[in-house]
Amino acid sequence: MNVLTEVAVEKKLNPMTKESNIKMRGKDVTVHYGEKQALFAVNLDIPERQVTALIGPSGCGKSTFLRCLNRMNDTIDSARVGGNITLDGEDIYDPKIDVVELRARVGMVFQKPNPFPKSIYENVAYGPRIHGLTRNKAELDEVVESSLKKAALWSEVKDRLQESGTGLSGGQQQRLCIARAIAVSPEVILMDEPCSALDPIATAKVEELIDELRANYTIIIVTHSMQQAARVSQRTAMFHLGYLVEEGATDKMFTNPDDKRTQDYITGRFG
Amino acid sequence: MNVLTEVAVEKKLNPMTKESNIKMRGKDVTVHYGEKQALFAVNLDIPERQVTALIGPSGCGKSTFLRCLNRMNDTIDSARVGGNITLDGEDIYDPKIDVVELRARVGMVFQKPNPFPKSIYENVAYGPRIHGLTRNKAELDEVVESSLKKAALWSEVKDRLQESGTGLSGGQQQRLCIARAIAVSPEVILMDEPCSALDPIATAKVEELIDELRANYTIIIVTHSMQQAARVSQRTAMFHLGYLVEEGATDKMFTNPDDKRTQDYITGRFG
Amino acid sequence: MTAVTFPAVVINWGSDEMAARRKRRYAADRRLQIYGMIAIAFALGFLAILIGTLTFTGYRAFTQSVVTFELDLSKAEIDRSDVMGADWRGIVRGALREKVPELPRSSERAYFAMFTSSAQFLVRDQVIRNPALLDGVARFSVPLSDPLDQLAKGQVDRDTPESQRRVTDRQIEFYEQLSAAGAISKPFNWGLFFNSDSRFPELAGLAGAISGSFWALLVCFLISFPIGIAAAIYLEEFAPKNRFTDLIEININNLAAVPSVVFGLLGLAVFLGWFGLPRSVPLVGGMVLALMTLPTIIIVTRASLTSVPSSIREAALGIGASKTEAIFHHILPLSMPTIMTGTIIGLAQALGETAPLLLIGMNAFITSPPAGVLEASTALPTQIYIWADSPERGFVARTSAAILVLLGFLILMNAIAIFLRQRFERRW
Amino acid sequence: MAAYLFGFLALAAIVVSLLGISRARRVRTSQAEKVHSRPIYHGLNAAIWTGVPAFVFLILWLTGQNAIVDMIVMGSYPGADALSGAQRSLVLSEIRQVANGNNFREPSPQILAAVAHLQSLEMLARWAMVALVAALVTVGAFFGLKVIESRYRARHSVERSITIFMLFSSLVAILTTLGIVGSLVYEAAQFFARVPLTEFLFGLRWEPQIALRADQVAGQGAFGAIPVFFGTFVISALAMLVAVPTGILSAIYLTEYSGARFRAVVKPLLEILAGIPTVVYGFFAVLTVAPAVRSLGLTIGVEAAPNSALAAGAVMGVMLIPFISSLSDDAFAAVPRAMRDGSYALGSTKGETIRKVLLPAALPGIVGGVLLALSRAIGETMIVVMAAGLIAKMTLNPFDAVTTVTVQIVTLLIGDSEFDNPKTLAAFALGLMLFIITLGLNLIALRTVRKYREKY
Amino acid sequence: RDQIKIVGSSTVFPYSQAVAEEFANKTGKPAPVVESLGTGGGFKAFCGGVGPDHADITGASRAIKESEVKLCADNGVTDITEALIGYDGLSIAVSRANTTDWDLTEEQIFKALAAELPDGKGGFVANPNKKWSDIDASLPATAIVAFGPPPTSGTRDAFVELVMHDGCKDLPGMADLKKADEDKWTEVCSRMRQDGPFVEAGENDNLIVQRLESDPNSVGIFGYSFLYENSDKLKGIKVNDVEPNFDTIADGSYPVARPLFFYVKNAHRDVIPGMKEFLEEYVSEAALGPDGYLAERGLTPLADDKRAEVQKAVLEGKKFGS
Ligand SMILES: Nc1ncnc2c1ncn2[C@@H]1O[C@H](COP(=O)(O)OP(=O)(O)OP(=O)(O)O)[C@@H](O)[C@H]1O
Ligand SMILES: Nc1ncnc2c1ncn2[C@@H]1O[C@H](COP(=O)(O)OP(=O)(O)OP(=O)(O)O)[C@@H](O)[C@H]1O
Ligand SMILES: [Mg+2]
Ligand SMILES: [Mg+2]
Ligand SMILES: O=P([O-])([O-])[O-]
Repeated sequence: MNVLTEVAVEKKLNPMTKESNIKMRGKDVTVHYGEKQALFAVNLDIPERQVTALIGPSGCGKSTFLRCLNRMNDTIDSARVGGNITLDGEDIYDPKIDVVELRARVGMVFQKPNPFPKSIYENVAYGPRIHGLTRNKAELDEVVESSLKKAALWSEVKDRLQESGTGLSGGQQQRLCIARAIAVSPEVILMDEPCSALDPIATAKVEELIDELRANYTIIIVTHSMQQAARVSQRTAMFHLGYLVEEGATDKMFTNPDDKRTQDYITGRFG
Repeated sequence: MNVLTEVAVEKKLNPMTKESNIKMRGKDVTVHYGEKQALFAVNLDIPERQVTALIGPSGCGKSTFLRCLNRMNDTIDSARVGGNITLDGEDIYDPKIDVVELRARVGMVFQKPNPFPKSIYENVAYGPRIHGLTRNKAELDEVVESSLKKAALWSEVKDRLQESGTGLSGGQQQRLCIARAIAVSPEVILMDEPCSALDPIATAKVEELIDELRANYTIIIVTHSMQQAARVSQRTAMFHLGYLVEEGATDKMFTNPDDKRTQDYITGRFG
Repeated sequence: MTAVTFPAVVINWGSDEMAARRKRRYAADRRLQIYGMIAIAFALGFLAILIGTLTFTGYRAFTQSVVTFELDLSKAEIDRSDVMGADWRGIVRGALREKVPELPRSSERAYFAMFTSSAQFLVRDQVIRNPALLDGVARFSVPLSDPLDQLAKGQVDRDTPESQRRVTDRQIEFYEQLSAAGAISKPFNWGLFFNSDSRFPELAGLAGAISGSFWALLVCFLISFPIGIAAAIYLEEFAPKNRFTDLIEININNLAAVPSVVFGLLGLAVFLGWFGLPRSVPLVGGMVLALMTLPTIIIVTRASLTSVPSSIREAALGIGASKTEAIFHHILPLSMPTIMTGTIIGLAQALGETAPLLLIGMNAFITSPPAGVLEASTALPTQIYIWADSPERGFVARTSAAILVLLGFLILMNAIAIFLRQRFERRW
Repeated sequence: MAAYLFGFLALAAIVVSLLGISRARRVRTSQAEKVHSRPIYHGLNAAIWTGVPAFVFLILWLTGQNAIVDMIVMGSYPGADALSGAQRSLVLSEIRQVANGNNFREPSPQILAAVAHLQSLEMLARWAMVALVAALVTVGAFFGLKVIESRYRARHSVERSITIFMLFSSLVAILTTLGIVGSLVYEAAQFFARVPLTEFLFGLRWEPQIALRADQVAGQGAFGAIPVFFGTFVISALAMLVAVPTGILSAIYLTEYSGARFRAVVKPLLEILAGIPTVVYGFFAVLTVAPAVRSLGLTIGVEAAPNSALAAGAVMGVMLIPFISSLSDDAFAAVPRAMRDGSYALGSTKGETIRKVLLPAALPGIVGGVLLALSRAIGETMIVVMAAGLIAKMTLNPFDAVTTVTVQIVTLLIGDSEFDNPKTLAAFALGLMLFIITLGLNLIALRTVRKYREKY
Repeated sequence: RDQIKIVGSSTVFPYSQAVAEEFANKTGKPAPVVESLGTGGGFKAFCGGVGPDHADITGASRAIKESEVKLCADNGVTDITEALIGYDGLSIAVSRANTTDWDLTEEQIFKALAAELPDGKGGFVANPNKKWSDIDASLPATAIVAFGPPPTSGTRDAFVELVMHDGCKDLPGMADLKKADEDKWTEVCSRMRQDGPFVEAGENDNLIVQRLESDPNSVGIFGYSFLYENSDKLKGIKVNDVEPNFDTIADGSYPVARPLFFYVKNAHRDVIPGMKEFLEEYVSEAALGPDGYLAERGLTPLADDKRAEVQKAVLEGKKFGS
């Protein structure tokens, strides 16, 4: 974070964060959907316990990249992923890897809030339950409570834990999904435009949460809003038409970007 | 809130444009969806042959207001509209008003492109045909051609008019919908986030088109992008939580807004 | 592009011409609406006529005329160790004879023919069930025989010549006598539900057919429901999408169009021929019906699985659920309402299906309800088929009544499913 | 006995799964290392090992036991070799009856000996069965419990079992088809050995009044299938003529015009039409509709046959209404709201929107429903058996009587039949043809639906 | 198997049903399972072999044929007993709403329903008669509509043999044809017309009854018991001046009557519980007698001496053919 002056290419070769601090690393990541190539040789390091923002115009491959990181692309028949992605130095596309375990370690909050049509409690308890993280009901209650608290939702729902998760407002649903994701204590949290459905107040709350979570988790967030990226992230990566255009410390990206496209995008010349 | 109402009232008394130039006028427009109130006493004048941009955070009621202007809210069972909206001084919610005629005069382009699953030609010809605007095939051909030309799509599709409209790319579909709307020669065109699905190049084309259409049509555009509002509109109205916060000349709104919330929203403090 | 100038086209929307045009368009709109109403009225009207006709012919079968008499069995010298072997015919006839004092010998035959020929067995069985009756005077009711039942229900025109009706003038006299004495009543015909089939309309009931249908449908459900769902899940979620799965899809759709009688042939060849299962049993009937029902359930289940938003699947997978867990914890419960609708339609068809059951012998005459899936029995539709082909007049009304009972069975089944479906239904 | 064993299996599986769960729990608490699967999976896995092999074994044993016991009993029955098959089965039957305590006459000493043999064998078999099942359960339970340790992937194992079950289930549908095609082809081949394929495919006369038995009196028999398929076509066409417009118009009214409450009531009512037994429709067609058609014919001056195609077709059409209305309803509902909005925003009326936008957009779904209904019409049996004629006639006059493939199949198969007679075999040939034709229809249906699906 | 299994003719079916029920009621034993497969189908099942998988008794609306005896013998069913239980009239009936006093000769029936009629010149023409009056001016001028049994039923066989052949043989030239070309004779005399007036109405006789009611000008062909039950709505058509009723059928003066039988597989008598009692019940006076319950259901009973003979044969298990 201290040395911000080096050029982007160099940065990739000599990441300014220490090797030990790299949580995930994508090397020459390519993605094809059938014939169509959606990502072109993306190289990106995700530093531990920091917030990395992915920005770029619609359709540039941000979500695609995010979904590579916990192999959610496996669920799309036409998607083929190339290159190499590691989590703590381990190749996550290794056939020997247990996807279920991977996804437990790399949690995801989706672009659209998607709570299960079950009670609020069950929504949060589901993850700990299938992973057997708790021994008894009391422990489970505790996990649910603390997750909801972290997601800044506890005060609003503590009296209605048995009501359906789908009956919450959009912003509450979004935070419920966040609570659900952190209940499994993942090491990395992927958030795809977590505020797209949110009003200003809820947005502020989520941003506050991200800021807090950063102390314990590695966070990657996709956002369409430059303002948001500027507010919450330490590092920013700019995508365009499937290419990683530029990445670096957020301060620098927003004040003095190297790439003309980044400059144009941030100042609203397109997008 | 008091201050806000005063400002709004004042503005209505001293409209920036001359009275004769007001094409549509909303007075105390309220909308309820079932129990939930989505718009609160909105007063807004739409000047003729200008582009008016509606901005504001997600869920603030922009689309709702837009749909009031050609009574598309009639198609939503739970929606109830209050207040008074006039087109050329005539109340469009008057029971005597012919909705079919109204919608022919006030065209709409939707947030998501929605071409009919018919040929490109049929998509554009549909409106003129049902309204009996042309006498024969030759005239119809002419209307289709000129509409596609106006929508800057002619050159791309002139050789494939019989192909399905749904086979076009997203940006082309959006322009096809614009062509379809202007083929009926409406007096007002409502555009709901016409560029949300578009890549930068397509966005640029649509913005250029809006600029040209302004010569003959009154245009109202909803957008999430401040940059876009700044680029294409002459007047801007800012919505928040169902209230019209502020409206005025775009230059002024983006440089020197009266309302704190507008200021915050434009500079990315929230949203 | 900027070179193109757009001349403003002005259209006078308010002109008379335009207004007239709009009027025509609105008229066309109204016409379409009216056609729709006519179509629905036609379909519902047909349903109403159908049920109306059935009720009109069938309601009579829901009552049964009976004669009630008193019998002092303590006087009858019955050997209590052999109640079965007592002279029940004599005992019952004696009691009936008392109803008409001075019954001439020449009219005895006509007189006793007025009551169901199984009267003595009915009384006997009642006593065997309740030996306390042996100790004193008790009242017994036995049905009138079919022609007299018709008479009691006003179905016999007394003005027709005696030779053209099944009741003689003498019997009418006796009937009037009995009825004046208050010995004849028309209570609700519980026998329709609790008796099994009989050659005699006044005794024939649906207990065998109802339990046969119940067992067959149970077997059908137990086979087709899990297998149908499992097959659908496999095809939709696990099988690779290729030509071969396309073929399976077409094939399953095609199975839905195979005439039901062909399924009967298959059952005849495979279940009876190869496996050597017995004829006429609900197990085989259920298995044949299951083969028919499977395609419906598979098709509907696949459709409902695809309609669960992928966001739910992603949510589960994103937390680290395995594919199987995601399906069984989330997707399947959500598709359950639709699956149940499909199951209902499939079972409704199975319930009303006749042709395949004819081939495997479920149209036999069986006078006791089956105690399980391996005992010979009929089913409701085949019972209807048999009754409809019986000469006795009483069976005409009973056939319609049986159809109404079947429809009741159907509606009950639907109601249960709709209830369960509502419990499964979740607001999004 | 068997029922107890099945009960025992279920019980054993439950007990073992509980044991497995607690064992897995202990493993989890005693080891620091992360456990792969939750205890419930270890339990389920142990239960599968315990129950499934024994279950399959028990089923096989029960199907085979009697045949084997009989064989052994007869093997030691004096003079059994000299007996014909019929006598053998008679003797066996007597032995079994006596063994069950049903004596009709004084049994011969041989029989009594055989009865004793049978009873001892059955006792033996029973104990052998119990012992083997118990052994299988024990081994399975032992194995299932033994594999429990922290890294054992019990979840994978359970999921594999489930997948195998699902694979087996989808095979059932395929086996059904194979069974149908197999039996049809086998019998149809015999038919074509007697009647030339060309006559069947192109012949214009269908008169299967051929003598069933050598000494029965009847006509010559002609097996040209065209009139029969023609009749099927006529009746199906009439049915579709009733069902398609009624179904689609009802769907239009329900989705676009009616209120939600009306729809909630009427839709299930319409669906009852699909659940009414077809026998009932058959009666209705014969007793109510056919006479009405005759008098209708009289008033318009047309001579109507008592078995008019119109009566059968119209009633069948009513039965098919819900197929088309429900599926069209779904198809209309599936047209994105954006299509409607797009049309209304251009100033079109409801009717125009329905006819010009919704109908084309929903066409794939509607076509799918219509084709399903058509398949049903072609395959429907009971209505036509009761209401359509038996005489094959090439006519397009709806007031005339025609026959259909299914009527012929049922008539030829039910009633007096002999399975090596062309008359009976003809039923299989007709069935096969019908199968091929509906397969073709479904192929077209799938293609059509694929072609238009997801185009908007 | 602990209950008796009976298959066979649909005509004998109701009588077997009645006996089965009475038997079960009287003895408290499980009621026999009775299945209606048609006469031929019944013999096929019956002759399939011995043992619990095969039927014990089959009903027949005609005597067993040579071919069927052979089939039985081939499958080891060599010892069977035949029992003639009575007669069944095949009635031709119309609705009572029809005012004509119908009296047809067999020849008229043949002319109305045959596919081809001799043209008088040694050849044959397709049946040209559309109205009854086309056949004989004294008959009503209404269209010929006859509902009858399908070719797969024994009733149809009986009708063809008893009415059509009789009506056919006296037509000009037919006697010669029979000598010259028996096959051709059989074909001409057996084929029912296919052009509409004769309607093959399926196996369901009640359906025919109800159709006659709704269409008073049509005639129907079905078992006498249906006419008997519906005598208030239908009237029998006289054939050769004889009206169908129990007396005319029993004494043979009504020409369209046929004997009804059942056949017992004697090998099963000692194997299937209740066989003996069941057979006793079937041939008892209470069942078969003139006032028996089978007569009540429409069976035309046998003469007394004949009946005694049958009772003896059945109870003793008299072997068929010996
Ligand atoms: N399932 C899919 N099949 C085919 N193409 C896809 C699929 N998902 C995404 N794409 C394509 O891949 C490209 C990248 O998509 P992606 O969803 O990653 O964009 P994004 O950057 O997340 O955009 P947005 O900001 O709109 O969410 C786009 O062109 C998109 O059309
Ligand atoms: N059909 C509906 N039924 C109920 N509530 C609705 C409906 N449509 C919109 N709303 C609610 O009305 C409010 C205004 O919605 P509207 O669609 O006008 O927002 P918007 O300003 O267009 O937002 P966006 O920028 O996300 O399109 C929101 O709170 C929304 O939840
Ligand atoms: Mg995205
Ligand atoms: Mg909107
Ligand atoms: O059943 P049948 O008597 O007609 O053979």
